[in-house]
Order: sequence, then C-alpha cells, then structure tokens
Amino acid sequence: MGKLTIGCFSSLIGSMSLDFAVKLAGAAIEKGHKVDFWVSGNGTMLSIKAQRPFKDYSFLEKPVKELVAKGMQITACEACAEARGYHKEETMEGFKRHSMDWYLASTFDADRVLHIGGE
Amino acid sequence: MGKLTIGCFSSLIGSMSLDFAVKLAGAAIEKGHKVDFWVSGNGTMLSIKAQRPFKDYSFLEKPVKELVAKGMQITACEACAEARGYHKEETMEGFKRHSMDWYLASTFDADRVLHIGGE
Amino acid sequence: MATVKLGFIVQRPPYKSENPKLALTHAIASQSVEMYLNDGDLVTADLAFVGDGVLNCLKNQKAMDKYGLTSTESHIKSALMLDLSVMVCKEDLERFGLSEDDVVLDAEEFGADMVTKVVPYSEIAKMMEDSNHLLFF
Amino acid sequence: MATVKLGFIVQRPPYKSENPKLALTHAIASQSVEMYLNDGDLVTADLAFVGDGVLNCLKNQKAMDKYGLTSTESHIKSALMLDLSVMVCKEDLERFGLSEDDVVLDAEEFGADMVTKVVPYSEIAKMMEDSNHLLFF
Amino acid sequence: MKLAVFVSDYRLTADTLERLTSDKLGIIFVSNGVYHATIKEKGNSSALLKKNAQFYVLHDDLETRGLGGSDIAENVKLVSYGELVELIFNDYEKLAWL
Amino acid sequence: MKLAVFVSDYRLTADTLERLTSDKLGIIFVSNGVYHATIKEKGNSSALLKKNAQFYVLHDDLETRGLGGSDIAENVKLVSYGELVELIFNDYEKLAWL
Repeated sequence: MGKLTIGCFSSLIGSMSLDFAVKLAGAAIEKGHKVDFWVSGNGTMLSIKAQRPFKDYSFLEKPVKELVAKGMQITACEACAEARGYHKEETMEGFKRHSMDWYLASTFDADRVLHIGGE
Repeated sequence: MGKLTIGCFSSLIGSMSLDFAVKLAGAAIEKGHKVDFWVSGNGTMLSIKAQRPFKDYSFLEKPVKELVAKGMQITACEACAEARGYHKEETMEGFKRHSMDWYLASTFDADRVLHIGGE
Repeated sequence: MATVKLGFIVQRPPYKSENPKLALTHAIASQSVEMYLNDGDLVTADLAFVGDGVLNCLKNQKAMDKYGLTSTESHIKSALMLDLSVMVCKEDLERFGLSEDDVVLDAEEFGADMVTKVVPYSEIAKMMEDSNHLLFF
Repeated sequence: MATVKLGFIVQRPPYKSENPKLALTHAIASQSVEMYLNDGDLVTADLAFVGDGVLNCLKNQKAMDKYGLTSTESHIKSALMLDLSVMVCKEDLERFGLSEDDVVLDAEEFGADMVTKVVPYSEIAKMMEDSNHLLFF
Repeated sequence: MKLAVFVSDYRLTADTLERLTSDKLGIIFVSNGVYHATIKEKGNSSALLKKNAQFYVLHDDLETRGLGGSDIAENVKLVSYGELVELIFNDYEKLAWL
Repeated sequence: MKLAVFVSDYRLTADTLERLTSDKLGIIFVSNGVYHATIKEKGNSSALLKKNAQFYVLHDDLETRGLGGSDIAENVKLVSYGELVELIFNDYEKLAWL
C-alpha cells in the first residue's frame, strides 16, 4: 500500500476543490493507502470548527473527522490561518497546524503528491 | 454628492479585489460621496476581527475601521459568514450582518452600483 | 413610489465558482427587500445566463446526491417559483449544441407559473439597457 | 540518505491569485524541512516560471508602496538568497516582448550568489522530468 | 515519465497542457474540466481530446453538472473516485492539477 | 446607456465584453487587466484596445506589477483612485466588473 500527499489551496466554499480532495482522500484510505492532507492559503478555511451546515454551502467537517479517525493526518498552514483570523482555539479537533515545511516533509516518503492550487 | 454601493464577493486574501474596493470606497468618501459596502460569499472573510497583520497577506481592518468612522456602512451576508464558521462574536466592530436583501435595498437610492464577483 | 431594476448577468459555469449560485440567491432576495423601503418602492431582479453561464441551466444536476449540495438547477427553480424573470441566451445554447430540451424550463412540480425564456442575445442586451444597475457574476 | 526533488511550476500571473506567492513561500520552506527528516535526508525545490507566470518576475514591483503587501519580486529575491534554483521561460518572455533586462535577475543587494536563469522551455521540461513530484501553481 | 494531468477548468489550462510532454500521458477531467469530455462548441469536440493521451472523466463531477456517461466522447473513459485512486497509484508516477 | 466596464483579468473577459454594446463605453483596466494596456503578445497589442471605447488604466495597479506610465498604449489614459471616482460619477451611469 502507498502514501498519497494531497495539498489543497482553494477555499472551502466556492471551487469545490476541497470537496474533491476530501472524497479522493476517502477513496484512497478505503483502499488501504495512507493519506497526508495539507491546506494552505484560503484552504485553511477547512480547519475552522463550528461551521454551520447549510445545504447551499460545502460542509466537510463530518467527512474530515471520519478520515482523521481512520488515520489521515491533516494539517493547516499556521501563518495562512492566523492572517485570516483563524486562531488555534477555533481549530477543528484532529487538525494540526504547522509551518509550510510540514507539507514538503510529507512528500519525502510519499508515493504520489497531488497539489491542488487555489483560486 | 452621490451614493456608491459596492458589493464584493472575493476572498480577503488572494485576488486583491477587496484591497481595490476598500481603496475605491476611501477615494469616494474623500470626495464627499456616501458609500455602502456589502460583502458576501468568501468576501465575508473581511468581517472577522483579530486577524494577524503580516506583510505577506492583505490586511484591511485598519482602513475599514477608518472608513466606518467616516460614515461608511459595511455589512456582511449573515448566512455566508455562518456557513464559513464566522460567528457574530468574531465580527469586527462597526461591521453589520444582514441577509442578502440589505444589498438589494441599498441599491434603491444608489447613484452607482459596482458589483465585484468572487473567484 | 419608484421601482429600481437590477440586471443580474451570469457568465460563469456552475460549481467551480460560487458566483452563479450567489447570483440566484441574491436575485431571490429581491422578494424581501420591501422591509427596508417605503411603501410602494421596489427593487426588482432580472436574471440572464450568457456565455459559459448557460451551462448552469442544464437539467438533472445531481449535486445533492454526489456532494450534498443544493444544485444550481434547484436555485433556478426557486427563482421561477418566486416569479423572477429568467432568460437564457439562445445563441450560446446553440454554440454548445444544446437545445431547449436540455435546460430547466419550469418548476411546475412546485406550482410555479413562471418559465425560463430562451431568448436571442439582443433581448438580454435590451434588459441590460432597461436596468438601472448591472451585476455580472 | 536520500533526496526528494520537487518541481514548482508557476503558470499564473501575480496578485490576482495567491498561487505565485504561495509557490515561493512553500519552495522556500524546503530550507527548514530537515527537522522532520532523518540525518542526510533532503527535500529540494526547483522553481520555474512559465506562460503568464513569467509576469511574476518583472522588476520594480511596488506592491508594498501601493497596497502594503510584500511584492512577488521580494519573494523571488528571498528564494535566490536561500540558494533556490529559479528558472524563467525564455520563449514566454519573448512572446510578451520582454527581455532579461525586465526581470529580477539577482538579489545582490542582499548578498545572494544565486541568479535567476532565463532558459528555453526544454530546460524546464527537463527539470520536470528529473523531479520526483510536480506542483503547479 | 508517466504523468497524469487533472484538468479542472474548461477555459484556462490549454497553454500549459499543450507543452507538457510525457512518455505516458493521462488526462483526467474533473470539476469544470468535464465539459471537455462532453461539449461540442460550434460542432467541434475539445481540442484537448486530440492529444496523444489516455482520457478519463470523473463520473460524479459529470452527474453533478447534469451530464452523464452517454454524453461523453468515445475516447474518454468514465471513472469513479475508487478507480481514480487505482489510476494514481498503478498507472502514473507524477500528478499535475491544472 | 453609458457603461464603464472594469476589466480585472488578462485572459477571461473577452467573450462577455465583445458583445456589450453601449452608446458610450469606457474600459477601465484594473488588477491583472492592466496587462491589456501594456503587453504586446507576439508583437500585437491586446485586441480589446481596438474596441470603440475610452480606455483607462489604474496607475497603482500598474506600478504594483512593475509597470509604469511609459509602458502603456497611447490610447489608454492613466488614472488614480480619485480620478476613477470622478469617472464613475460624472462620465458613466452603469458599471460592470468582469
């Protein structure tokens, strides 16, 4: 089994790139692969807890928590989050915060890297 | 003197559309015009207080507060903000939250409307 | 007593951008605008889909099944239920090889009388001319 | 002891999107990656600007004066100071009527030895071939 | 190299994609890239479909947009998220998202 | 009508803009739209500059990108934010941001 590192820089709501990335991560874990997930830029919006679920807006807290429970590591860029006013105490449980080197380090033993840019 | 209603749907950080819109609002107020400012979609990121200022990221809390002190009305779409986890208690002072009809109502007596879409 | 007319023009395809959905939800909000205005005053919203924006109007969108998200199709039906004028550019549909059969034309199942109008671009240009303000999405 | 090579390819122009800046800041982070790795293991980042992305490399960007924002130019200089390899596609510069004189070539004022290399696309293609993973911005 | 390119947009990727070379090239249409697999503008299929590559389209993203398997060009293969994972690990070595 | 169009991107607006008609048309280049005022691709100025319109470019957005007044095409007028406000209220009635 392999390791997939996904980086996604798009907003939680808008492009649906994070919806794609979370579904892909789920499918990879389902098949026994290891997944590291990095969000940076506007993608750090994914890390905020207590988002209100509305059917009109992407809402990924539930699948993210399920994947973390299955072993997915997920980390947000700390500076990108702070600059947007997303502080540590508002971060979803299981979501780590590190500087950008975490993402690069994750690629070291990754078999595949899928980097999804932002808007 | 006239009234300009600006709507902006772009993220605080990324496209620099909000940087543009805030500067334009400032220039209009400088010339004695009235400005209403609406943010919706990812633009609601502008309304969060306690963003950390870094030189690498757009940071508009200071100019927005100055313009509010000069009479600018600024309002965020409540549902768009809640869906992103931006709650009332995290909203910058002077920033109102309403539903989308506020924006449309503001156009009623506006001389000019500049609608800036999102990403 | 006055009416201000807004023209909403949707030029982007759905889902990759939040713009088309926000165009529809904001246009629909014209229905509750009176609470801010004096009696008899109104703000109306006309919607037009042009260019790649006509792809928003395809039938049978499965966004809810696949991603748990309200489809753009549902939002168009809501607009029709609330008696908004919805236009789709005929030339752009034809450019994509699409016909009236491919697009959301009514919301009969919800009792809406209003239907989507497939019109030549010239009619959309006239709507823009008649509007007090334009909003491009 | 192993080295993993990442190829960062920037294809978007600056400012309208955060991608070019994030490409630079993430590539620069390769300098501190060892704390996560075993002794002798490395992750390196090579940067290439192609297509509209070459517009990131123009000199005399005034983003700080005008908008209080670090310019993409400054980020490129930081990358050079940290000895990253920075390539700019020659054909794309020529397509825009730009020459080596128009682009950020060094960060001498900060004591950087590294310089921007204006190279034919084939050399960027080779970098992509030699990289273990690709990241498009 | 063996490169799989994710095309996520209908308008913006041609320039970069045109010049990408690879011993084995896969083009995977996702998000608004799926229109490349279905839409004929002025009667012509997308120019991308003429590249020397294997083509795939994500079924969920087609259906989200009101399109289906019967709408796609014949040289494009429908894939699920699970099949995408197989492609990524078994058929290609490097990935690019445009 | 008197319409001022803000062009904020270098690639994405041609389709919509081409068909906009107006008795008086102003095209204001802002954000990455400023490249239309300066860049000659393969020796050719932007096709937008051939439209029957008045052209303006926001000075701050030019300078942000390392470009200046001496780089712009001769039928384009440099404007500041203050001048933009004058244009909006005095010269045009409707605004469009593309």
